[in-house]
Order: sequence, then structure tokens, then C-alpha cells
Amino acid sequence: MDYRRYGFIAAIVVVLIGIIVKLGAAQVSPASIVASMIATTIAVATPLTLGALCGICCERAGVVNIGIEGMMLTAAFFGWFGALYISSILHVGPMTSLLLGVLIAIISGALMGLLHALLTVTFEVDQIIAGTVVNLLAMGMTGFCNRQLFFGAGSAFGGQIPRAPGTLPRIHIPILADIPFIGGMFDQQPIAFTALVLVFVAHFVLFYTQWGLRTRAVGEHPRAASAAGIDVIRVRYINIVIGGAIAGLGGAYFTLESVPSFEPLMTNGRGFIALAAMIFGNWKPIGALAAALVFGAAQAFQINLQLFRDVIPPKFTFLQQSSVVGLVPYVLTLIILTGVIGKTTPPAADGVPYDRERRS
Amino acid sequence: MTLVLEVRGISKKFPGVVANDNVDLDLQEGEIHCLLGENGAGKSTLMNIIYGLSAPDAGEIRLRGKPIALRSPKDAIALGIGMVHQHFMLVPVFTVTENIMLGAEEKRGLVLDRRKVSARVRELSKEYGLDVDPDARVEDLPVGAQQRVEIIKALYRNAQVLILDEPTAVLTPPEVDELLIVLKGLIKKGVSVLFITHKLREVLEVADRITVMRGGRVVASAKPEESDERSLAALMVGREVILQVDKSEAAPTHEVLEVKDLSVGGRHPGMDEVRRVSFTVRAGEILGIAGVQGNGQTELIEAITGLRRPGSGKVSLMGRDITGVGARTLIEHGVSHVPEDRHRHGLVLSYSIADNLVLCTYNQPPFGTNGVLHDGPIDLYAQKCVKDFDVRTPNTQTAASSLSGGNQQKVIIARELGRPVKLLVVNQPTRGVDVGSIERIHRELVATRDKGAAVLLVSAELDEILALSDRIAVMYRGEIVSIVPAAKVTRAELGCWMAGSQTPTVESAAEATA
Amino acid sequence: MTASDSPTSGLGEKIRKLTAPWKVPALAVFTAMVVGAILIAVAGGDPLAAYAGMFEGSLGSPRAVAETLVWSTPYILTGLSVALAFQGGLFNIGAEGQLALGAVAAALVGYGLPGLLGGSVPAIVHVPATILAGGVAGALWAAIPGWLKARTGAHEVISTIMLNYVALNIVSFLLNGPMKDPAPDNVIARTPLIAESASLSPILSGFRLHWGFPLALIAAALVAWMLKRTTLGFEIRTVGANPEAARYAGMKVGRTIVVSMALSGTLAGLAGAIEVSALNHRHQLGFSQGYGFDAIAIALLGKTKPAGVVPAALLFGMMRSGAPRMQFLTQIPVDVISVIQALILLFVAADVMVRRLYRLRGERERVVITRGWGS
Amino acid sequence: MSDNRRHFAALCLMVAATATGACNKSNKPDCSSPDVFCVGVVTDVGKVDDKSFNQSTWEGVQRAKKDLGAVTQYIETTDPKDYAKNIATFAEEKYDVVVTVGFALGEPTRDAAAQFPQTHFIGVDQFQPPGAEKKNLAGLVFPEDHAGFLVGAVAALTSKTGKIGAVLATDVVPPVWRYGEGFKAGARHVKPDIELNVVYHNDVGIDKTFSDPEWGKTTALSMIDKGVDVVFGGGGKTGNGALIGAAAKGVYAIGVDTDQYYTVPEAQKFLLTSAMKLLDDGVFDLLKQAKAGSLPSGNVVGKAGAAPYHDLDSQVAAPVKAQVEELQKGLRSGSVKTNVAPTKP
Repeated sequence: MDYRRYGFIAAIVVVLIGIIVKLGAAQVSPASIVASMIATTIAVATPLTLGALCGICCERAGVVNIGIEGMMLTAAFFGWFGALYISSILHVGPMTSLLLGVLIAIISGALMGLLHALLTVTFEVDQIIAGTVVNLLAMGMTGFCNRQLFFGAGSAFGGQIPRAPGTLPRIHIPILADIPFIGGMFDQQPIAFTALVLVFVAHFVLFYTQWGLRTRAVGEHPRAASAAGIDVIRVRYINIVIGGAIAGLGGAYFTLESVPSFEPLMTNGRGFIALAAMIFGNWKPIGALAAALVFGAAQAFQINLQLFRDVIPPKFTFLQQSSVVGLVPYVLTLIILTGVIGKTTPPAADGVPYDRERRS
Repeated sequence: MTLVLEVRGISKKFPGVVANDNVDLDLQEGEIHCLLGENGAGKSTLMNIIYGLSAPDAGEIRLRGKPIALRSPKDAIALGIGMVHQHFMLVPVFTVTENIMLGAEEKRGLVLDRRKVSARVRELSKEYGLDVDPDARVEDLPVGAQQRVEIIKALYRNAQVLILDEPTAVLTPPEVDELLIVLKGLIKKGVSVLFITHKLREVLEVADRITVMRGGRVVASAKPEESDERSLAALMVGREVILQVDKSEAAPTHEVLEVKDLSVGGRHPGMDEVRRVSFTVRAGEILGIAGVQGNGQTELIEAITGLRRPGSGKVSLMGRDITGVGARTLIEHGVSHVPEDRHRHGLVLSYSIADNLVLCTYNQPPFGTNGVLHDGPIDLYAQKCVKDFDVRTPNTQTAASSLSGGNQQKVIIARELGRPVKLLVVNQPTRGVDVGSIERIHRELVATRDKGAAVLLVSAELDEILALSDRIAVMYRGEIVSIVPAAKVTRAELGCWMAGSQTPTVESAAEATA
Repeated sequence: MTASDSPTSGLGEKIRKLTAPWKVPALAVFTAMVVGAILIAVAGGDPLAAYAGMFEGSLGSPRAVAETLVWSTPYILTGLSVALAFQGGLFNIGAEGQLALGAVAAALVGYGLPGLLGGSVPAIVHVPATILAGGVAGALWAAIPGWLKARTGAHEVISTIMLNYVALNIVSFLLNGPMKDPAPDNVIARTPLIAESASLSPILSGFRLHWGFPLALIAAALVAWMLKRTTLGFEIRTVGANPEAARYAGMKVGRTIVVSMALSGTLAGLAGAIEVSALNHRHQLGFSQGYGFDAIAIALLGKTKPAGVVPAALLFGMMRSGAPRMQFLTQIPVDVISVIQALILLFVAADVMVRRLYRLRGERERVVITRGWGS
Repeated sequence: MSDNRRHFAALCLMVAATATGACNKSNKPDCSSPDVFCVGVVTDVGKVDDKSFNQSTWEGVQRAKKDLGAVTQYIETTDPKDYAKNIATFAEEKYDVVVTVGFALGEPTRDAAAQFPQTHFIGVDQFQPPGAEKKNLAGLVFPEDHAGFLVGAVAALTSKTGKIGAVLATDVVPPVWRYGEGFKAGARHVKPDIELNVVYHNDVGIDKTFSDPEWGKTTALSMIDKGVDVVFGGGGKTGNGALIGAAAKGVYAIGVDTDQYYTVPEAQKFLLTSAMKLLDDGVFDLLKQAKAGSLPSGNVVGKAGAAPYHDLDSQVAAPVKAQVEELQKGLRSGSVKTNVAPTKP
């Protein structure tokens, strides 16, 4: 059943890249267009993949998480702040600062995960509301802290704009990275690589290990899991916290890998696109990666359309508006939800608070 | 014989209910100990405590003389206690092997060793005569097989004490017999069994000892050889029970409901839940549909009451074709329906009694005119219903959730009988209802019949079917295998038909009415 | 504080009964303010001065009060929108998108209708047409997730989130393209000004407070009446409380879901339309953003009841409208308001925390609207 | 029960304290006094720490605090409907000068100038259309097209591939649009056959347009893949992202607004120059005049130009430098025209 979906996804990506190759053929060689689009696609897909993995961790354990956006934003800020502080106040080398920044981002994401777990598992708050709390709190807190820690004489840096330690370096895998067309896949930054690796790790853990079996049992039928001696509360807590940590890594992408700066609200709704990628991928890590790549390809498509605007037939110039192509992830997800392209099956107990003592 | 399990002074309160009050119970090695009680007597709560699913407020559990503290089922499993729940604790999308290994996984390195577990499952299934396919997905298995998975799951964990909570409710009589044989085999191998049920017949057949619970307390202990159904029922209910319903000979007149060649689709395409069913119900009679749960009764009823679109066939009401007509229209044409699951389908628990009483008629005068509700008439009507049907409640604005099961059911019956009824469809009207309310509900059904309505009764309780019906139809695997006048049939014959084990003697409707 | 352990005095009893359900929301607001105060203090500010500034900025003068009510108007309507959906068992996260489309539709009718009819339109026709256009747009947009849920089971949370972004992209497209203000000196993504005849006037000259505020209050009363006193409201609440029982009772569940969503969307659309007709007189990118999530907090703080939504919206309006003055007096970043609002939502949703903190007795109330994704 | 009472008492106390706090205004400066020079800043929905025009304005105002002894305060707007209210807050407190930042505040500022004739206003980046000038309002505008023109020329002259690009936040905000148009004009002026790639990020919500560095970077990278070897990044953080992208790929980057050699250190090694406008100087100068009681009205044109080449000084050929200097002189004298309108037609 998944093959139909993956086929659909592959078709979209190929068509999008194909259109650009055709458009740009007169100016640039196909190999460099494909390579460039693949690079853009992977860069855009990295935070989406990590966000979707966060969603999968939580939802496979039966907890809906619409707070991915907030988790990523929080991590983006604190990872950034941490790296800056360590490099400019503690005078640690840039590479070490960046890595410590990533660690701080992961921890702050995990802490937001802990908040979500506390609300949903312990207090049995409606999971959508809990996610909304996470998002709103993240937006307010990062805005507030950004101001207090960076601006004005009383800030952590005494009013100076500290010099950023840069971004995580590109890793060029020899030989593989030099393959024409697809070499770009092997010339990425560390978080992008990690995201790819994590997808397969998550797939393995979820479907081939004890922890995965238990997690899925908790997400499908928590009472059955409990009757089999599994501590539902513990499994949910750990999964949500791990999910938060993964979202934290996704947050680190924004400020430590992509660009060395933090902006209020800089995640710009990508947490919600990640949610869409998770659903589109049918709650499976590999599916989520595929979906994230589609959304990345759509954005690469739009950027390239703008670059080749002079050769676009006038009828299609509207496509270069980001608001038109920006619709792609959302519309695709809505189509998926209607069940036209294969059935989407969330974990059965997703979103249902678990009450240990409920009678019968 | 040695004592395996001792339960001493267990108490457990839920908001508003004392589920267990100072309960004592013990289990000896290699015996089948039956725990008997009505719904709500506190049996399941006690079992959940023994299995570590909930914590007692007071009391102590001892295993082989040593006090044990159970924080979760994990502890119970580690101590050799296994449980087969009334609602199976199986993950539907997992395979049998995965379900069995869950929580007691075998690993090779980091990876789950499915092959090793499925080999062990095959062994166990051979050893105890429990036939299952380890690689099948649980959601594709029939209930009987799912139960076998549950038992293997406990055995896989080396359970020495096996608790079975109402295991027979979902089984056909032959499956019940099979289960009882398996249990007898188990005790020979040293397993001790706690068997929970409210079915007297099984108790007498299988138990070594019997403990009766009522209202959260242990009220009696008995030995099967010294007991009979009547005495056990009295212990269970707390007074003499009239097993017979007072009713006169039926005087059926015209045909009200005619079902012809009706088929209803189900979860799996190509596998109809109801298959080419035909029967009629006349004014002034009760047609009882007997059968083990899950043989298509619910789907049949939903198709008749407009809740489910039939695949093929025809349903007529008073000669008018009503196939595929919606529930609202049927309600307006005099069809009343008391659904099987009163919490999910029958009531809005957060609503007041008054609102629940007008759930079907809120849009009709005098309750609602031109889209506006009128509280005055609604409340007057509610007070009348509460009085007429003896609903025990402080007032009509009380939330339905705070009523007892019996009173909730009376609210539904009051609602469904409170408007002119031509056809009354009732599904499991007395499940989980106290004996007092059962008697009351039975009287209402007979009275409805006597007022000239046609009554279609579905029940998994053979006693209820026998006590109320004028004619009895038996459903098995979506088909009606037999329709007979109630007076001409024995319990044993019905049991056989329900199991599909005897050549059905289908009489045509005309024959039965003759 | 239960009735049984205090001497019964008629009036006191009555007051206690009336106030009891609002104790948790009130304490949630209080606790959030205290945590906010701690945050301000840690950041080196003076919490008392900050709150004083907020108080002064929102209620300190007739103009401040008027501005607070201006802020509260869209809050009341979007809060009602979310609350109404909650009553119908639906979680409408899409108020943001419905509001934006409502605003665009209102602007379109507001500036376009005279040209279409070839001349000026009397205000008595034009104003209602403008506002209704917003309501209709919101209704249609919200009906989509309702229809998807009724038809395919697609969960409204995810479809409204997706439709939010679709709506915002559509609005962006329209304001940058077909509906862009053609004035020669305009470069901003905004619509032309609406006609004078489409503008809802201020209540008092010199103040921005407009007739949209009383309209919002009327809407609240209507929603309350509709839910409590009409058969439609009965259907919506029944489907919300137990859709299966509603189906068994012969109600058309799918239709009711679509109607609930459409009504919810109408309210959000009206919020957008009133902002256009009464306040901004056009729609522009960046106008009226962020109401969707605030509305969820307001609806929950108001216990999903219209009578609760109005005071909750007023409170949120006070905070937003008082924030600039707070910043003016203390230079504390306005983000602190967002933090406090998030904390209010936190404490209202996790009422157990509040109950434990203040040792309140009584059954916890569960706010569980969404059970499962489904699709 | 008593517990509850105590909490209730605490709540009452808190409310009372807040209420009394509200009446306690003694610590506020007396702006109505002629001896106290008060300056208030109202930002657009961006913040005063946006490292862009809001922040530059605030820095100019801070200089007035230091050098002129001014009392300074800011209010950040969170919703466009508060523009007028936030301006009025300062005016009603008798602030001497209210500085409003950003094109979008143009109309509210003009309205406020009419409503509060005693208060002086400075509208940063607000072009005063002829005929609509107010006596007490100075619109501080910059010839961004000149700056863009110069860096465009630099870009075209240093490009080896003949392809240059601009990653701009938006074409709907006039200053950014003028930079972009100036850039194109300058490039074409020196090399008519240059290939120009100009991309705008008009995304949902005007606030995000300026704060999406990731988009800026990704777009710059795509351009570079296409062969572009000089990237002009303009418009807040979005532009900064483009600079970082260019630096990461080792191609020349050109900054905007301030000398971004100092604000984007990551791009220093490849930062060719920046199209600057001296916003803080402009604001400070106007404040100085305001204090002296001689705030001009109408449009005040601030200074704009190209920043030094810094690290790359040796890489830029002497003839290029000379030609750019010529152009600068020509722009000043009027002999060279950018032909860029004040706003997008």
C-alpha cells in the first residue's frame, strides 16, 4: 500500500525537477540544475524531516503533538544563544561552541517535550491544547529572551552584538559527492546527514526492536500494553522527550547549520509542515522523509522558477509567486487526508489520554 | 492442597461507589475457583487488583504465603499471575507472535527474535490444544481464536495463576465446552484458575469451589455438588429470583415488520455480516433473536432502524418499503429502538435526564416548535416519565451519568416507549442491569406487546429470550438458521442452533405463524 | 469551599454557587500573572509598574477603555467561533484563516460593490453586505473541514491547520495580485480603501470604538441563545457530547458537523469583516494576525460558553491594548504578554495544577475535546 | 477552607497593589517642561533589536540621549491597528519629538502630525508626497537607488561569469525596491549585457519577509549554482541569509543598509561592499535640529552610498574603483541618473 504513495511522491519530485531542467536547459546544464535542486531540496527537507520524526515518536506512542513548531523554535533560540555565549563570553573555539550549541538545542527541545509529556500524560490535558500551549509559550519565551539576552546594556553581551561562531561545516564525502547529478546528496552539513541517518534509525527502532514494539503497542492499545506489563506512562514520557530532542536538533538546523542568527518566529510554520509530512508519510519515518523531500522539492521548484522567470510561458508566471507554490504541502496533505491516495492510518490510541484506573 | 493465592481484606473505592469492601478470597493449587456475581458486584475490580492494574485502598494479597505488593501488571506477571480479560488486551494490528511476546520480548542482539517466539507459540499451542497461527494478524482472527491467543500469552509467561474474566460471554456453546476442556487440562499441569462469570450453568459444570460476590462483598462460598442454579441465583441477587415472566398468550394481528432477503455488508468487503435474512414480526407479538454475540444481530438491527444501509434485500414497515430510509423518518413513523450499548449509543451521559428523554423528539411539539426549544413542556414530560417508569433520581435535571445502570436503561425505555410505538426494537435490554430493573424492563416489554406493538428482541441471554419471546429466531454467522414458536423449543435445541452444529430446521414465516 | 461545610446563608450561597465554576479560570489568570511578574522581575523589570502600566493603558482613561473594547471585538468573535465549535465537539484551529478570508471578502464587497452596481450604494445596504460577505466567506471556508470530516473522517484539527496556511497563501496572492490597491503610489500588498458607505461608523466621534463591539456582544447573546434554546443548538451540543447517540436518536450527524463548522467560521469571518469595515477600512497583509491561537485560549478560559468568552476576550483585549503603555512606562518587551497568555491557557487546561496549588476541592473538569486523530 | 480564604486575601492584595501602582506616576519624566527634551520611537511590527532600520533608528536616538541629554523611550507595535494609538501615547505625554519607523507608518504619522501640532515628528523611510507635507513633520528618506546603483556597478564590474544576482526581501517596501532597482540600473549602466537575477521573498505576512534568513540563503545558493558570482542581499535577515550563503560558496557578497562588514561577520571574507544609508546619522541630525527648534519639514534626504571594500580592497582592480568613484560624483552632481522613481510604479 505504501508503494503507491511513494510512487506518487517520486513522480512529483521527478516532474518538478524535470520542468526546471527543461526551462533552464538553454542557460545551464541539466547536471548542475539537478544537483542544485537536490541540494535545495535536502536543505529544506532537513528540519521538516526532523520535525516529522518528532511527531512520529510522540504519535506512535499515542500522543498527538502539534507543538513541534514550538519545540523547534525554542531549540533554535537556546542553541543559538548557548553557542554565542560559549564562544564569546567563555572564549571557547567556534567548532566546540557550535557542537555545544547543538547539544543545548537538543536539551531545550527535550525540555519542551517534557512539558508536553507532563501536560498530556500526567495531567491528561487535551493533547491539541497542550500542543498549543507549547507553541504559544515558545513564541512568547523566545521573543522575550531574545530581547532580554541580546538587546540593551543589561543583556548577556552588554549591548554588543557578539560575533557568531559561524555555522556547522559542510561535510564532503569523497567520491560519492563527485557523482554528477546526485553528488549533492553527499555534500551536506552534519545535521542534514544526521536527519537522514535518524530516519533509518527510527525505522529500525520502531519496527525491529523491543522498544519499538512497546511504543507501538502503547500507541495502538495502551491498556493491552499495560496488561502485558509495560509501563505506559514511562514509554510515553520517554518517547515524547526523545521526540522533543529530535525537534531540538531540527531547531538547531535553523540557527547553527543554516544561518548563524536567530529571528523571532524564524521557524515560520515549518513545524506544521513537518506535521503534514508525518501524516503524508503515514506515521512512518521513511514515508515522512519522502514527504519532506516533496515539500523541499516544491520550494526548490519555486525558487528556480524565479531564477528562470524570463523563459517561463506568461501563462505560468503566477507559479513563481511563493504564495502559489507555498500551497503545495498543505493541499497535498488535505488530499491525502481524504484517502484518495491510499489510506492513512494513525495509531489507534493517538490523542486519547491514558487513564490507568479507568474502570472497564 | 496448598494455598497459592490469598486475598485478605481488599477494599477499593471509586468516586461514588465502593467496588470492593473488605474482600477475602483464596485459591488452591490446581483448582478452578469460580467467582460468581452480577454485573457491578465488584468481580472485575478485584481481578484488576490481583493483576496489578489498579491499587487497592486497603488489604493484602499473599502468594504462596508471602505478601506481595503489585504496582503494575509487570509485577503480577513476574510472580506468575496471568489474566485473560473480558475485553481482550490484544493489539489488533500486531501479529499473534508480536502480541504474545509484547512485554516479554526475545531478542537477538538489538533485534526482536520473532522466529524463536513463534516456535514457542507453536509448541504451547500443541501442548495445550490451543489452535492458533502465530503469524496471523490479530484483527483478522475470530474471537474464539483471540481468546486462545490470550491464554497462550499467559502460558508463555509461565503463569501459575490464571485469571479468566467472563471468558464465555463471546463464545458459542461448543466453544465454551472446548474452553472448559482446556481449563481442565491446565489444572492437571498445576495451573490454578480463577474463573469469573455470572453464568450459573458453567459454574456448576467446571468449578471446584465457588465464591459469590454481591455489592462489592463476598456473600457466600459454595461447593458445586451442593448447589443448584436456583440457590446460586438467590445468593447472587440477594433474594429469590422469579425466573419466569408473567405474560399471557400472544394475540398477534397484522404484519408490522417484514424483512426480506436482507444482506448487510461489514468490515471486510465481500463478507456480509448479515446474509439473506427474512422474517416478519406482527403486531402483538415478541420475536426473540437468539445467538451468540457478534453473529450479525447488531448489524441486522441497525439496518432495520435506519442506521446502516443494507447491501441488498428489502425492509417494509406496515407494508411500506423503508429500505435505506433514515433513522429520523423511521422514528417519526413509530419505530423505537433501545440500543445495545447504552453509554455509547443510548444516552448522552453529560445531559440531564430531561434532555435525554427528548433526544428523539426535541424537534416536535410541544418540545420544539419552529426550531425553538420549550423547557416547560420538556420538564413536565420528564417528570411524568420519571414517575411512570420509576426512575430513581433526585430530579429531572440530574445528569444521566450519575444514575445506576438500571435507571439509565429505564430512561431509555421511557424515551422509546413514550411516543406511539408500532415497532419496538430492543437489543440486550438488560445487560449490566440489576435484577429489580430487569423485572421492570421485562414487564414493560410485555406490556408494549399487549398494547399492540410488534417487538423485536435481541439478546445473548438465552433465559431472557425464552422468558419473553413468542417466537424465537436463531442467528448464526449472519444467517437466521431457525424460526420457531417459543413454546415448541427447548434450551438444548436453541444451544445447538446457536452453535450452527445441527442441520437448521428453517420454517417459513408462514409455517411459524400457522 | 463546598456547600456542605459552610453555614448556609441564602445570598452567600447563591453567590458562591454562581462564582464556583469561575474559580479555576480566575486563579489560572492570577497564577499566570504571578509567574509573569516573576519573569519580569528576573529580567530586571518592576512587575508592579508593568502591571500598573498595563492597567492604565487599558482602563486608565476613556480612550484607553475604548481602545480595549476595539481590541476585544475580534477576540470576542473568534473566541465565540472556537467555543461554538468546541460545543459541537470540534476543534477549530482554523479561525485564523477564516478571519483572513472574511476580511478579504468584506474588503472586496466594501470597495467593489459600488462599481459592480454602477454607482454608490446606500450605507444601509452596503454595510450589512460587507459584513455579511465576511461571515459567508468564513462559513464556506470552515465548512470545508466540516465536510471533510463528515464525508471522509479527516480530522478537523489537521485539516483546519492545513487550510489556515492555504487561506493565508490565497490572501497573500490576492493582495499582491488581483485585489491589490491600484493607487499609483501604493506598493503595499493591500486592498483599496472600502467605500465610505461600507464603513461601520464609530459610536462616539473622536474614539475608534465602533458599532462592531455591540455587534459582537449581540453575536455572543445569539450564540448563547442558539445553543441553549434552539433545536439546532440541541443538535450541535448532542453531536458534540456523543455523536453516536445523536445518530441513534435520528440526528443527521454529518450535516450537524458541517453546520457547526460553518457557524464557527461565520463568527471568525465576521471578526475579519468588522476589522475591515469598522477599523482598518481595507485589508492588508499583516493585519489581524495571531487571533486564531489566542481564540483557543479565550474559548477555554471562558469554559467554551458565550457568557464566559466575553469576559475572557475583554481580559485579553485589556492585555493587548494595555501592552504599549506598559512598554512605554517600563520598556519591558511586549512578548511578556504572549507569555502570560500562554500561561493562562496552560493553567486553564491543566486545571489540576491550579487545584493543587490552591488546594481547591471538587471534581477536576476534563477538557478533552479531541479524542484521536482518525482520518 | 481557611486556606482558600488566605489565597483569596492574597488575590485581593495583589489587585489592590496593582491599582495603587496605577496611580503612582511620580517616576515619570516631565516632558511638558521645556528643559526636558523627550524623544519617543514607535517601531513597525519589527522590533527595536531587528538589526535593521528599527534598530538603526533607535541607535540614532540613543546617541541623542548621550549627546543631547534626551529622554528616550520606545513602543513596539504588535498590530498595525495600534500605529495611531502608539504615536498618540507619546504625543499625549508631551514628548517633544516622536520618531516613527518604516514606510507603513507614513499615513498614521501624517495624521498624528495634524492632530498634535505642538509635537514634532520624524518619519523614517517615509516619503512625503508633494502637497501632503506637514509643518511639524520631517520625512527622512534616503536615495537608496544611488547606493544600489553604485554597488550594482561594482558587482557588474567584478563579476567574471557575467551573471550577478540580488536576493531581496520584498518589492513592496519602497526603500528595498529602490535598492533593487538601483542595483539593476547601476549594473546595466556599466555593462549593458550583464545577466541579472533578482528574486523577492513576498511571503505570507510582511513581517516574515524580512526575517527568513534560511530562505535568503537557499535562494542565494540556487543562484550561485546557476553561475552567479556576486550576490546582493537586501532586506533585514533575509538579505543577511543571502550574504551567508554567498560566503559559504565562496562568491562575493554585497550587503545593505549598514556596512555589513560589522553586522554579518561570517561573510567578512567575501563581503565586497554594502549599499549603505546612514540612518542613525540622519536621525541624530534631525533630532539635533529639533532640539534647536529648527526641525525642517517635508522630505529630508539622508546620505547613502557604498561602503569600503575592507578585506577585499586589494582584489578590486584600480580601474573599477576609479569608475565607481566617477559614478558617485556623477550621482551627486546629477550628471548620472538612476531613473528610479521614489516608489514602485
